[in-house]
Amino acid sequence: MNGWTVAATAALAGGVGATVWGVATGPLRRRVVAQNLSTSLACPSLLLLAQGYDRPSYVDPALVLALLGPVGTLVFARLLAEDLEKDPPKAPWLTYAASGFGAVVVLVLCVVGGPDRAMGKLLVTGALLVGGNLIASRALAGGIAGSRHG
Amino acid sequence: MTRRVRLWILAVGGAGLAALLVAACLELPGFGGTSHPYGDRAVRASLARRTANTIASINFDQRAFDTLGEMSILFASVLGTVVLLRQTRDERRAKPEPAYVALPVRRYALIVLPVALLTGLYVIAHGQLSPGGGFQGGVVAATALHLLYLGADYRALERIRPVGLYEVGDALAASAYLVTGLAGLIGGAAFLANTLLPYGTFNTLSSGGTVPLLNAAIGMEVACAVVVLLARFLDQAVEIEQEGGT
Amino acid sequence: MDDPLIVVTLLLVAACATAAVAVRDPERQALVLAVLGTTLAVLFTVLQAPDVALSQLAVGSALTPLLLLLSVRKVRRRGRKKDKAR
Amino acid sequence: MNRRAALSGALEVLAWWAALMALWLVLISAPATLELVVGAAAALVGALAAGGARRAVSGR
Repeated sequence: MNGWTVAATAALAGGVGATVWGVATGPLRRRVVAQNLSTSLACPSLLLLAQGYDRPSYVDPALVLALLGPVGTLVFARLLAEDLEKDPPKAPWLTYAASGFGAVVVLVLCVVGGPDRAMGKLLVTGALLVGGNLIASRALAGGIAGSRHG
Repeated sequence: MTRRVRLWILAVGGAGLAALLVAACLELPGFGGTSHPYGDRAVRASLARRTANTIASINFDQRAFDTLGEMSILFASVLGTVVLLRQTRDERRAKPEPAYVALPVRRYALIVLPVALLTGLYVIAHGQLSPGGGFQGGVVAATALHLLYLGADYRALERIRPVGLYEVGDALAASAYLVTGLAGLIGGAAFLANTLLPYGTFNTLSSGGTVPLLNAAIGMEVACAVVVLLARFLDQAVEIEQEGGT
Repeated sequence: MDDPLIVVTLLLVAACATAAVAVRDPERQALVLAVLGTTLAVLFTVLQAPDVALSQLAVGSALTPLLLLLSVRKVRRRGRKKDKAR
Repeated sequence: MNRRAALSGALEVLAWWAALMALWLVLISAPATLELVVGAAAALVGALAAGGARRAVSGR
């Protein structure tokens, strides 16, 4: 264990643990938000783990999660649009906090790693993660209005 | 057979399986131990063929025949889906209604689609160098296309997704895998043997002999198969309706 | 097993998998399954298997929910049709 | 009019190709000739998909 893996453990136990609780209980509007937040908390944990194990290639799973996690939330926003319209999810501060956490982790890793090719990859991952999460939460809060046949 | 007898047979079978599993568990080496007889041999074999990612070497070189079986399973299941979810005589196609999608969400979908496609191709191309490979990259690339359904509507997706072409691509990629295997057989060694091509320089795109070729074939097969699979599901969920319902 | 990281991720996976079984509504189950896929990917990374983690992420984060929800939508539409015809 | 549309379409694909090529250069670890060739081909696929997707969404 080093500082990075300790930070990852804390993020997993606190953050992802809370999203597991949030997705397993409560009304639908809470569950979709928890699903979106699970991406924005697990992806920084994967980046911290890559740094902690000192394996640059472990950044690839984080990159794929940053790409496909928000896409998964869009799937729910699109196909559960009718149910979400009746009871739209509203948790902007939670979303901002989780996105801020991701941004901070990416920036810290960039500063530690120094300017090279790996830093570009980290920045791309961070941009995709933060942008994707904000857009996905927008989509959940009425950004997609579904039709029964669409 | 009565219900009681059936339950008894189930109980006996379950108890036997549980006993076997417990017996096997007691003989397992400890969690996180240092002795890895299979791992050590696999790493040695993969380094001898200059494949940086041992998992790719196992999938496409040491156990390439297993991967052929897995590919056939995917191929057969997609074939079964195509047959089962076809449009039957008492069904008709309804025009899908476009959904309202907010502008930022639509822009996000249009920007991320090519980015995800490129990432999928990157994961396929670097399968023998870093984590990833044909299966993972193929799924990412195929998922990327469906951002058009999520960010716009089904009609837009249908415009850039000629399903017939993807069916042909699926079959072509599956046969490319077979042909590479047969080339190994004709080249004097065995089916799917990695002896034909030079092993190249360690940790470059062309290293590993036939590993990158088989990897690319799997990538194309998986991407096309997922597109065809999702096309059948989307057709059923969005377009096809039972005749005379309304 | 003495690594707290492994213990934490194993507990997360166990909790999420139990929830996936306990939740009955298929739409909510798909949500739990998506989170389960993410936790599983973290577990695989912690156990030094990034290839498997990538497979899990590729399949579990978007493809499985899409297939599940499309099937649910088809079944619902048929149900509505039958109700109307009655 | 038709020629102008074709020209703007080609420019769009070219811009996407350049952006995706830059992304590829960020993703890879060591730029070798083969890497660049494969990257150029992959970026072309992505750029064509981007142009096609944009047209499929707007052309209704």
